[in-house]
Amino acid sequence: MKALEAVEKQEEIPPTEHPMDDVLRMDRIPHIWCPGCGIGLAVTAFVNALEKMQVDLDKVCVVSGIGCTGRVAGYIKTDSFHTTHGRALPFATGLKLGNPDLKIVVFSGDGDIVSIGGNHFIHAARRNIDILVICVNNFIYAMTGGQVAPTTPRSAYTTTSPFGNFETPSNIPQLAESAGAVYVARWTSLHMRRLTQSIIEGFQKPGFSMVEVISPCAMYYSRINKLGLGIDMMKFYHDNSVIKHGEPTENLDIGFQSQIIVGKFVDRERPTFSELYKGWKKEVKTVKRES
Amino acid sequence: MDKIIEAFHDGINKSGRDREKMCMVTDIAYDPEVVDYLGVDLFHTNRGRAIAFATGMKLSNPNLILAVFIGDMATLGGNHFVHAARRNMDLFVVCVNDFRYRKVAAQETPGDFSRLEFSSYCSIEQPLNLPHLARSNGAVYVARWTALHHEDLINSMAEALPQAGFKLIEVISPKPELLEFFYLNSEIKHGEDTAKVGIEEDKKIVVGKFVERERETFIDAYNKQHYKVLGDKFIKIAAE
Amino acid sequence: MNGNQACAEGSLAAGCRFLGFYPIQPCFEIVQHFADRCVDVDGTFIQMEDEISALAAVLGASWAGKKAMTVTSGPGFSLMMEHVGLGVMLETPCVIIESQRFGPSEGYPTQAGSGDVMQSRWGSHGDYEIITLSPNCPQEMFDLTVRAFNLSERYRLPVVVLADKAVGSMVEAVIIPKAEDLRLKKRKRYSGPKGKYLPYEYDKDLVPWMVKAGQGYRFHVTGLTHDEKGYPVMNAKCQEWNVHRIINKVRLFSDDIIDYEEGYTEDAEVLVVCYGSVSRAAVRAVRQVRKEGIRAGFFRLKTLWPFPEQRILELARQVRTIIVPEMNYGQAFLEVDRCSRGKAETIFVHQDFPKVRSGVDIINAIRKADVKA
Amino acid sequence: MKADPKNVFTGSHYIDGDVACAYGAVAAGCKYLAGYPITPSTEAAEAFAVKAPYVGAQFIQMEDELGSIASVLGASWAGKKAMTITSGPGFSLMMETIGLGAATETPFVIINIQRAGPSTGVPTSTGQADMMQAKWGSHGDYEIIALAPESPQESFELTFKAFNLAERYRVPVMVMSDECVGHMAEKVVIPNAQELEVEPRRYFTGSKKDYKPFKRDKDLVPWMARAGAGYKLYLTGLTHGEDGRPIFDVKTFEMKSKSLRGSTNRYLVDKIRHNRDKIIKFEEHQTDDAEVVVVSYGISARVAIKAVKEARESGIKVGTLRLVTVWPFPEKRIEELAHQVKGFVVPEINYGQVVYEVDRCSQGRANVILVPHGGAAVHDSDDILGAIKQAATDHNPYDRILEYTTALEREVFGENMVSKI
Repeated sequence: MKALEAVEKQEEIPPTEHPMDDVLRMDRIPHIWCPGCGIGLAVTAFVNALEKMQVDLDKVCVVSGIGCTGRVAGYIKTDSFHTTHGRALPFATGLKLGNPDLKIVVFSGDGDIVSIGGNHFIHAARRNIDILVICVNNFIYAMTGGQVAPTTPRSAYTTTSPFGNFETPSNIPQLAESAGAVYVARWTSLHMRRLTQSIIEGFQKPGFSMVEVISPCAMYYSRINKLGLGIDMMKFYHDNSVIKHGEPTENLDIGFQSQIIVGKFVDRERPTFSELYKGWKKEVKTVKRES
Repeated sequence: MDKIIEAFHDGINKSGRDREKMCMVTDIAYDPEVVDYLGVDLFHTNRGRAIAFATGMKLSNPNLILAVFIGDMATLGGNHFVHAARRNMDLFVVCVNDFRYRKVAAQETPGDFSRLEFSSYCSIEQPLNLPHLARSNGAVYVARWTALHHEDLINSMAEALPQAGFKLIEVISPKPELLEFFYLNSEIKHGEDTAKVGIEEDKKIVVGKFVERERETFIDAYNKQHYKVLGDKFIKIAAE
Repeated sequence: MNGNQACAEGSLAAGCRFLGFYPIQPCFEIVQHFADRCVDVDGTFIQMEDEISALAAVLGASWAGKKAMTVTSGPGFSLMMEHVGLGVMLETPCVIIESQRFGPSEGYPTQAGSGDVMQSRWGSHGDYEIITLSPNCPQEMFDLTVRAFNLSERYRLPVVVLADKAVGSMVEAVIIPKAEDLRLKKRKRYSGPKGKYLPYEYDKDLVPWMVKAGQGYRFHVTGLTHDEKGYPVMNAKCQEWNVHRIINKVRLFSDDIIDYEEGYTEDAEVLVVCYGSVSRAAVRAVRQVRKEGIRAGFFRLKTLWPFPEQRILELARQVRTIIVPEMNYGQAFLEVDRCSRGKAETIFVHQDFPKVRSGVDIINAIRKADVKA
Repeated sequence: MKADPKNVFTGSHYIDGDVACAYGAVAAGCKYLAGYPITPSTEAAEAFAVKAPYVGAQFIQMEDELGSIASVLGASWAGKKAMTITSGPGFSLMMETIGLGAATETPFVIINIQRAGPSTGVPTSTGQADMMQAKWGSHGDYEIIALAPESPQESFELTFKAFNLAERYRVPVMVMSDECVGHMAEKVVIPNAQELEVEPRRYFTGSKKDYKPFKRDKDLVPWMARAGAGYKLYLTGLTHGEDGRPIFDVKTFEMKSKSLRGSTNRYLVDKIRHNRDKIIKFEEHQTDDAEVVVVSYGISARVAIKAVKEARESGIKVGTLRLVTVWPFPEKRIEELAHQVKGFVVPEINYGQVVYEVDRCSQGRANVILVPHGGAAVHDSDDILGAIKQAATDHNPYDRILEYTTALEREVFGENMVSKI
């Protein structure tokens, strides 16, 4: 009400503290994302999760690759690294091993993590490095202008599949699970509360956790395929997503404008790389001492 | 001659496929004699890029039959592996799993660290379950044998070669003195869920044929989609 | 101790506590020795899935506060090229030990070569300057590895040590000084108030202050062209600001970086410019022709990049002929040819096969040059 | 052989340099493009993807640049003309496999639309800082051919020419365009197919038994064979002999090298050096009486035109030499000019790359002034003019390349900028 009165009186509204001031680099706002984009929502969920957990933000590092989602690192006010295309995960691996006290979040897009970084993804999952990966999947390479991605559903149009995509899309949760991730969930950027919850769980879980966020690309994916504005896509996700916790990951394929199964699919225990490394080191030390 | 190459030789015979049309793409430096023995063209690419190289060959000349031998447990080339399987590129992939980089770290590591072996199957880290990865990305044929399962390996190769799509046979082939140990410590379980075939310490190695299914290949999907949209204007890719 | 072991010892002595690598011939011994010893000093090593990620992990570890290095050879180095660029752009100190092999592509995995000289300078896209060192004996493998860490910490750059198989497997006495005798450069750390930290604010030496991740400075760094805050700014001015400084932080201080060894140059008429394992044959050749009364001298490059332009020009004015023996088809030769500015005749002595030189061809070249005069 | 009319989009187009590259490739008979999206080269891939199904070509978007380039090599050996399109960071990733391409003497084309670097730099702006990388980026010794177009029209022509050169010399050919040329839309006239001469692949025609993949003709270029045609090829990146099989034994290698028969390593370099006069192409203007010559390439050459015109008007005898092939470098011509002129002015959108070659070839006979630029924009022609004036008036020989201080540098760092070397 105060603001309204101020407007009526044509007074300047004093800048109030935003609850996310501490976590976002406000000097970099406005951000680069288009209207109707879902990445902002994923960032909000992440920031909410950080605040809910009350973690020491000084010990959190956000690492991103290249692409629309790759810019996330630049907006989050923790130590943040914007690396090369696809190499966020190995960079994060080095960061984690260099300083095991850090909590590391890799925040990047589908092209970055599954396409060019696919190898690093499966091997980081295999090693079970203690990292949380938030993978924003918008079905397309948006930063470069709408090219086909490994996640683009079949028969969807993009600039490099001008006659419809004919490749089978990647199923990211299944890839993560088969490579050895310990926590795998998928939400759309509309499932704010659940997404936040999943990020918290993944963050706190030791080992390689992955949260996929299905997010609309209003600029390229939706425009080329005539799916309306970002809000229309959100609506579509709202109407067509089904929550099925624990669903076998092989059923999670996404077709063009088909039903999207969301939920938490994997939550298991495996020893992390650091634990194994520590164990190995101890063993070597005893061997050395004996010899 | 390498046991696996021998099996491959017999496998080609049994499958009845044309050797002249066959190209072997590897990232392992095979002895040149292999070419004369098998009667195929051999392309030794740089480390990890064999699958991508073969992808280019297949798409340029769909008549070729491509056998890809990878030796590095899909570490460098893991990404190409995953995406070729997803696309269901018509490749026959043999992964020679020697549990380590034979060519690099043949010598024992200094000191008494027998456990310090460098590979995906490195004992500090947990090994990659390659059959599971292949299956979950869409491979149409997945099998695993040790190099001593000679007959089974030949049959498997003969069975897989004529199929259309991404086929994987993992062959466990550690250094000769350990071969028998692995052979004895394996059990055949056809059709086993690939999630359960990971190689673990103190556990028997599961071998057998795990997956056999049909999926549209990349080239078929490409042709179909473009015919649908372009009709007669579409020109299929063909050999020059 | 052989060169590879000396190199591993050197890295540990310099305080390196992180090694990211992917196995490749012929430098694997460095990894083995490092792995063997790092347990004692609480270091970490990890075998990554490829060389791309190996260097990426090293950059990550460096930002986490560790001194970090990677070890590779030709093909692996080619894969690392993109991240050399990232290292330059983020100004991340790290060391790359590269054991050169013979020939392009796979070439001769087990034989020495020196075909990566130009690559180490120009291999990544975009404009940058880099420091490359070239050891010629196991002792130098130790010393120059230590120096590489010092330089990388001082200039915040990836520093390349271009070794080769010959130097790596050569067994010689290596004197490892006491820890307190080693002069180690510390990273230029920022310790001011937390809100005020600008990751790319620099002073006279053009090098910005660095902090560790997790200290609470909450900085941002990016491979994009950035301003002082580390935020991406996409315009020509900012690009100029970045590139100019990245380049000049090496060019301006090149006198401090450049290191070379000269012999018999005071009265030399024929000069042999050499580096790496070839220099051993070259120096031997010069000593021998001296006995024959030919006034030859040698100039051995310890730092290949930045290149000692000035000194080469001075010597070119003095001598009649400059001979450059290399194990490639002309790389450092081009630089020597350029820097001599036509003041002396330049002759390239190449070698077609991967064999450590006896020096006969160099001696012949010197004699020929002498006769010609 | 004439170009296939089906592949040539004859007519006058208004397209940008990227699209012109794609059209040039299609016209040359390129049937395989593997790419990965990267700004600013994506338009070329998009244009190719649209045209591909109509001409029986294949476009595939691979999972990364490493895969793209490897599959291009495969496609080339399977019998198709193949290329990939990329930009700075992607180019860096391709380095290892470019080495394989050079070692196995595989004909293929890489289009590199350069952007401002290093690392991610400014993806949407121009740069010319990959010139040295094109030549030296992969490990070991090899030689390649690099061309630099200055306009969309030339993007078409040089991409076309690149395929011919690649087939003729069995070598990777790079078209080093830049963002400015790539995103500049101009009139591009594509001639009739009859006017375009396509170099067919030099297939071996003798009996299969005699075929050796690296046996050379007089030009030092070997003959090619198709994969899957029964030649029993063995192709490897390991150092190999005439028959393509690796030589594991150093002694054999040494012997073969001495007899100048077996080893291919030497020929990788020599075949280009030997044929360089046939490959090298450059354009000269007003150099007959010139005292100062502006050596430039790509977009910088176009910016220099204005400066040169103004300099001529003010009475300075200035000429231009525009490099069309940057590698191999026209050493001889520069050396000749060095005898004649007082100085060279080299404007580049980098801090000195090709200028080193100019400096080397001039052998201290002429002064060399570099007009540097960090990237993300093109030169101010006043800077080039200033450098020309300086070169014309300065009679003392320099000890090294002189870096001209540009207006932009002065603006960014102020008048008391850190002194230059």
